Amino acid sequence: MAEPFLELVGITKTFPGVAALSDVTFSIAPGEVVGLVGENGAGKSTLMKILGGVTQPTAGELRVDGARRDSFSVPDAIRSGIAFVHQELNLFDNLDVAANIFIGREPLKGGPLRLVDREALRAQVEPLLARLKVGYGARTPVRDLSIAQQQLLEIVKALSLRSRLVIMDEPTSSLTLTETDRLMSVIDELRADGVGIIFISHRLHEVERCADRVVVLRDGRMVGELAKGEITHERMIRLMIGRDLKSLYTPPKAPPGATALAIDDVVTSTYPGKRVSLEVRSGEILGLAGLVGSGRTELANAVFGIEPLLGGSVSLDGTRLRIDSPRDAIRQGIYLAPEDRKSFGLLLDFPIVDNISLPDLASYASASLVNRGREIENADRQKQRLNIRAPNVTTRVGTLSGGNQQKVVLAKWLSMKPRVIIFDEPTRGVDVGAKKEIYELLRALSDAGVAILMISSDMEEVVGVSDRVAVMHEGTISGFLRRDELSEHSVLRLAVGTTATKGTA
Amino acid sequence: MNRKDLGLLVLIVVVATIVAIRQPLFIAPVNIANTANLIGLFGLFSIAQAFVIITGGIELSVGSIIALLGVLFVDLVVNQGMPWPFAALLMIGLGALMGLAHGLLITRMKIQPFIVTLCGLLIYRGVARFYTGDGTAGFTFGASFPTLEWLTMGRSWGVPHSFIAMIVVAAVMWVVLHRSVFGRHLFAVGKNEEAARYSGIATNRVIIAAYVICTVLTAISAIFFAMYTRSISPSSHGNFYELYAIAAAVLGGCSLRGGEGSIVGVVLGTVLLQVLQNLVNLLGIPSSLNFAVMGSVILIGVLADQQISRYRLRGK
Amino acid sequence: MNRKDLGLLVLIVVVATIVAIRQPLFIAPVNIANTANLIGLFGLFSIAQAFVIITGGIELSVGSIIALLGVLFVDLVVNQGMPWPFAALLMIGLGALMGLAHGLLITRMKIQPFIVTLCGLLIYRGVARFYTGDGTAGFTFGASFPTLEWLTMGRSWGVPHSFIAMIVVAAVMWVVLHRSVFGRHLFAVGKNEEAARYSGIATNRVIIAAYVICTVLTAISAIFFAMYTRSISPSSHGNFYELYAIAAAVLGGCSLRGGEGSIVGVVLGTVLLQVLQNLVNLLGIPSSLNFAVMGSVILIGVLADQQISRYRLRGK
Amino acid sequence: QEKKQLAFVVNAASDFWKLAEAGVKKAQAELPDYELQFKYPAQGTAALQNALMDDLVAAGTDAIMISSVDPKTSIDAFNRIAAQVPLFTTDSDAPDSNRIAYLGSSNTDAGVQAGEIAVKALAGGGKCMGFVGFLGADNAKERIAGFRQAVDGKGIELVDVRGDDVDFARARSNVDDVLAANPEINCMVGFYSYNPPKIYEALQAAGKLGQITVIAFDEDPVTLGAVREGSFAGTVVQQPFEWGYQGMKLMAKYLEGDKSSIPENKLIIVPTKVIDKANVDQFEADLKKAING
Ligand SMILES: Nc1ncnc2c1ncn2[C@@H]1O[C@H](COP(=O)(O)OP(=O)(O)OP(=O)(O)O)[C@@H](O)[C@H]1O
Ligand SMILES: Nc1ncnc2c1ncn2[C@@H]1O[C@H](COP(=O)(O)OP(=O)(O)OP(=O)(O)O)[C@@H](O)[C@H]1O
Ligand SMILES: [Mg+2]
Ligand SMILES: [Mg+2]
Repeated sequence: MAEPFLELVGITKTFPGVAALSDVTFSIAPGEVVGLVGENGAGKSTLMKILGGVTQPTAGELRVDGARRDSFSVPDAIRSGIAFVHQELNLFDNLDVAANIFIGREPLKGGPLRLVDREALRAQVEPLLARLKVGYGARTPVRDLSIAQQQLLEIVKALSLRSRLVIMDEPTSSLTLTETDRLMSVIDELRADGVGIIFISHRLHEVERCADRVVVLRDGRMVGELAKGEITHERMIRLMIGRDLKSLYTPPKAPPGATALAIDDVVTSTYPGKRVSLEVRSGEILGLAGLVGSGRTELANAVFGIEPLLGGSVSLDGTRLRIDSPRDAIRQGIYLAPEDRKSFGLLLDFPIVDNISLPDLASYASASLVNRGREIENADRQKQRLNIRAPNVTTRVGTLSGGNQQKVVLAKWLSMKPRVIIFDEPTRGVDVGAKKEIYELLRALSDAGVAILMISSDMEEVVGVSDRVAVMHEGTISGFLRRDELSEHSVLRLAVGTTATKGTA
Repeated sequence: MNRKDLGLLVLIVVVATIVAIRQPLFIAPVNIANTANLIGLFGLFSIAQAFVIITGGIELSVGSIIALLGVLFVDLVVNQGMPWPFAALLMIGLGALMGLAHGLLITRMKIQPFIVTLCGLLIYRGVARFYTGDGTAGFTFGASFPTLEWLTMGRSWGVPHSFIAMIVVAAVMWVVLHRSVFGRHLFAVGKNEEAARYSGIATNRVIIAAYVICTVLTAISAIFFAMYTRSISPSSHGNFYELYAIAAAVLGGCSLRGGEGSIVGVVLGTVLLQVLQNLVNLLGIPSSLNFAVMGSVILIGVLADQQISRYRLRGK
Repeated sequence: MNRKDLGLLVLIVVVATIVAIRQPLFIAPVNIANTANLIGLFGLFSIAQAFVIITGGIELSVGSIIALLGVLFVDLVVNQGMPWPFAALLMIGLGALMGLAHGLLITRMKIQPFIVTLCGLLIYRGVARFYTGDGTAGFTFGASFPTLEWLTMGRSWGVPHSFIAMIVVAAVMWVVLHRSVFGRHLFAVGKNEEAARYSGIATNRVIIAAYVICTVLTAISAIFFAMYTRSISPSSHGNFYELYAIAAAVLGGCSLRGGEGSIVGVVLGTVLLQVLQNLVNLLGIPSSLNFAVMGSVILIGVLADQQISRYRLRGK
Repeated sequence: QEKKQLAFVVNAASDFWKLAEAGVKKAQAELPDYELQFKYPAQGTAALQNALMDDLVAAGTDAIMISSVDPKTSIDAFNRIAAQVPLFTTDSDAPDSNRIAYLGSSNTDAGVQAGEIAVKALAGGGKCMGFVGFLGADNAKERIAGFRQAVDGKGIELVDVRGDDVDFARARSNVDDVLAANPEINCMVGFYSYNPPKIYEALQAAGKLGQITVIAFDEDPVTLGAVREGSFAGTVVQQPFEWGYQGMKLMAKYLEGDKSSIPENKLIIVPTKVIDKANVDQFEADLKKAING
């Protein structure tokens, strides 16, 4: 293997109250794909941000091509050939695709006028888009893209840099199988071209597939390294959480009950010509799978009252509901844990306790004045029950790791009386340990009689957790699968539009 | 009282001490009472503004509402002979309607608050000027409404009633903002409207309520102002008061991005601005420099606050 | 020209047609030239404002800068006998310094733009008033600067030079905003400053540049205004022009949240506001209603725009 | 044949001009062949006034009478207008422009008259504080100068004049602040029409009515009431009603070709009057008659 061109030695990073990284040493060579895994909050993103020049380490040394660099800013990183796909989306939705890809390094014309060479820009962008088969053009406004499409765009952006190192911080968290496959082949091409890649993912089979070497972080320390031949699911998990994990699926305690949520011929605005019907029974986890943009999020939003129903009806326990706003849905006991946690699920600047009590604040109040003590008491209880890792319940949610943030979203609904909970990508950006805990919670909820609709693009999750699966394709249900019919293959066939026999309804 | 409020208090005390040393009359009871009266008048609508700013909005029509409702109130009471309690209730009702209109335009029609209330600023002042035919509305000589005058401009134990009214309103609004369910929802909506909606908060209703509270308090302050000036020239009455209110709110720790603010802070912000006005007159500074002094102190105050919080952050 | 600009153009044409039918003198060359002159004067600083608004900021000191630089310019040229080209360059330099100061306070000191420029509004006007001792600065009778006058207030082929200047500035700024790298970075910074920084854009420099552009253009417009009014009473000169500029920019499609805006839109916004002022005078509407008419048309325009885009969205 | 249009443009919206408007109304009744307009600018700035005049000329107005915000420096604008239609000035003159004539009072004379009231009322000398809207405006400067000229050497001093930008709330708090901070002041002068009422209210609130000598300008009802009551030493009034009435008649005559009423010096001075306790009732009765008549 070639000489490492980028080295981090003894890196320590502390935030007020947290040591995100302590004494981490890490290096990467050209043409090497390094998988970086670890639980939520292990410090993966922080380490990468130091590499990308976004944050500066508290202590430690950074070397590029053997030369020590005392300060390392974003432009320094770009100049050194480091491209970064951030965990959070960093796109400008007021600009088009091409402008986003080349932002900060536009091709110029007009000499000192520094005008953007729009022709050259488009000429450079089109092949990149074609390479990943993203399905949109250079001039598409970014505001028209779905989250998954935006994530693909972030990847395109990093590829466009022709860099020596591409950092991918959870690039696949909202991608489905097909896009992920495409990404894998792109990674292979890059490796062949001698580009180094750092690949962070909580979907361990992806790491298994592409990594030449795996580095594991726990609590801000490097706890192990696996060479190509040693990379297996089990070993990674053992290093990450220090113990083994059993299989994902826990069967329900009792057979599912009567139909709780029924969606009949619902029409949404993106697919005005298509109708969706499905039923979720109480005590059942119904997985809802599909490709990017198949309309699952929109269906969930329509049921929850975010978007108008353009047709059809929603009923709960056989009673037809009128839902004009999330408020109406919540009153009926229908809750949604949204796909975009940070924008819609949480108030990042608020403490944990305020987030938990928000939907149901009136019940902590007498004469409309809030009883802070009762609020905190409940939040503490939920923190214990869900094992939310935070110093205390007055910690700002924005400082928590992804998995813990998702648990706060759950805590919010569990403090109330759920009848139906819709989870839209419940474990996006959540580590295996926390994932397992969340799956156990889902099962506990369903055993308590709650009907659960779980939208997921993570095939392992769909197959591993659901009691039954519905698959969407272009705005309509292309089929249902019983537990015994479930396999990645059968789900994928339906997702790409091959119709199948209807599963048990 | 949070750290920001405390910083502001310190600034006020420092400024006041310096002024009092240079001009001892600054702390003479009569001057304090005069200043308290103005703090009461301006505090009422600055508190009002804070509610809207916390939702992430802005209310630019404050000055125009004060002009329009003031003109109407004086005209109804003096010329139309309407009993003043009715007139006052009518003004408050009108104020509520304006807030409702603003809130509806902002939430249902999805027009930016800046635009809606800028139009309000223009329209209300235009209507006020048209109503008086560009003249003034005022109490004629000797016209006397003893109860009304005592209630608005009188003093009890030497404390101007406008100041007492402001303190009462501030206390009530403190509970509403910092202790009630509505207040929490207000902050949530201001921080992230979408997330608040996903949590089942009737965000539109919360926003509309904020505008109604704002204009109702402004209507009350309009009545106080009308009684204070006793005659109203609608082309200039209340000009720039919106900037004044926003300055007080922001000095007091409200963020124009929404989701932040405290009643104590806003009251202290008003106090600071009034003390500044007062010191210009008392120290014999040319009144042309009035604005310049106010601007400089706000800037210095905010800068100091900024530096101190940086320092603290680093100290940790 | 995007859809929003087109909608605005339609609104202008509709208003103008109605006025022209009711009062044919509206389209008489002399009236058009008068209006064009005012469009030129107000357009200059409205374009300036757009740059700042696109970064997600705001520049409230426009009116005060116009007053202060106007006073200085007139005084230097008339009383101090400075050659006017020097004086003009000096004003532009001063304008640039103000923008630099605002930009530095906003980016380095992290003070909200609203606060920084509100302080600017207060301080600059205070200084202007102090400078003249609250008097007026003006050209005395017979004082004659033929070249300067011809350049600023003259006409070529019947077109006022102020209008030509505005068109030239608009064209240059169109290229800067919509075609240059800087313009693109401006939009990026306005939409998401963090992400822009991650993309290696020197966000602070971009923001500072926007404020400098804004105040430099405002300085140019201050010179034009000084030559137009020929006398400047610093207590009222340019009052409320900041609201005016913001209204024009917002009417023209700028979002106060940043990241949106177009030069064509801003120019059209200015045209609409000036046509409204003009029609009030021409149609014999009581001038007290001037503001009310302006407010109502802005509101109706924005509402119509809103409804149309909704309708379109549903049509999809 | 369209009616000829005459316009009266004032400097700012205020009650003072209501009297001139009444005069214009009276003239309208006597001038059926004319259409008389009374125009307030949106704000009291020279720029808006000049734009307003441009628009009026564009809309076909035949003659304009203007009370300029800043006459000294609006001369070019005046000449531009005067080249198109006959232009008259009122309230404050621009003698160097091509205006046809000035009709109004002399602010300096009015200031002198106010000074004379002070001299009469303050036999033992005094320290006066002035209050005004715009310190920089010509009419304010002339009145202040006239006042100073009249009290010069009489043991009376005008210590300072406080401006309020026509913000009534500030006009009031300016008086309050003087009462609090300047105990040596025993005389106050309200230079703009709304200043004396604010002085009255502030004194009333402080219980100092009658202890401080007040000299007023103009005929605000409160001012007249205070004069009658004896709380004010006196007020100097102009006759805006006459400006409106005579001004319109003058312009109509001029348009008909009769230039005889334009004197050699082009100044038609409507004298200012001193109103004190002795003649206040008579004055108020006349005023009522003029407005309702
Ligand atoms: N700006 C910040 N301020 C304070 N604490 C922070 C900040 N950024 C990260 N942290 C903390 O640093 C630790 C490491 O976070 P980091 O984002 O690197 O984790 P991660 O491994 O990327 O987790 P995830 O898998 O959830 O993305 C966490 O405890 C986090 O709460
Ligand atoms: N805000 C939006 N504006 C425009 N189009 C959108 C928006 N959100 C989603 N869409 C489009 O609507 C369609 C359905 O998207 P939806 O998000 O419901 O799909 P999904 O199955 O949940 O997929 P994803 O994995 O992207 O969440 C897609 O074609 C998407 O591009
Ligand atoms: Mg991370
Ligand atoms: Mg989705």
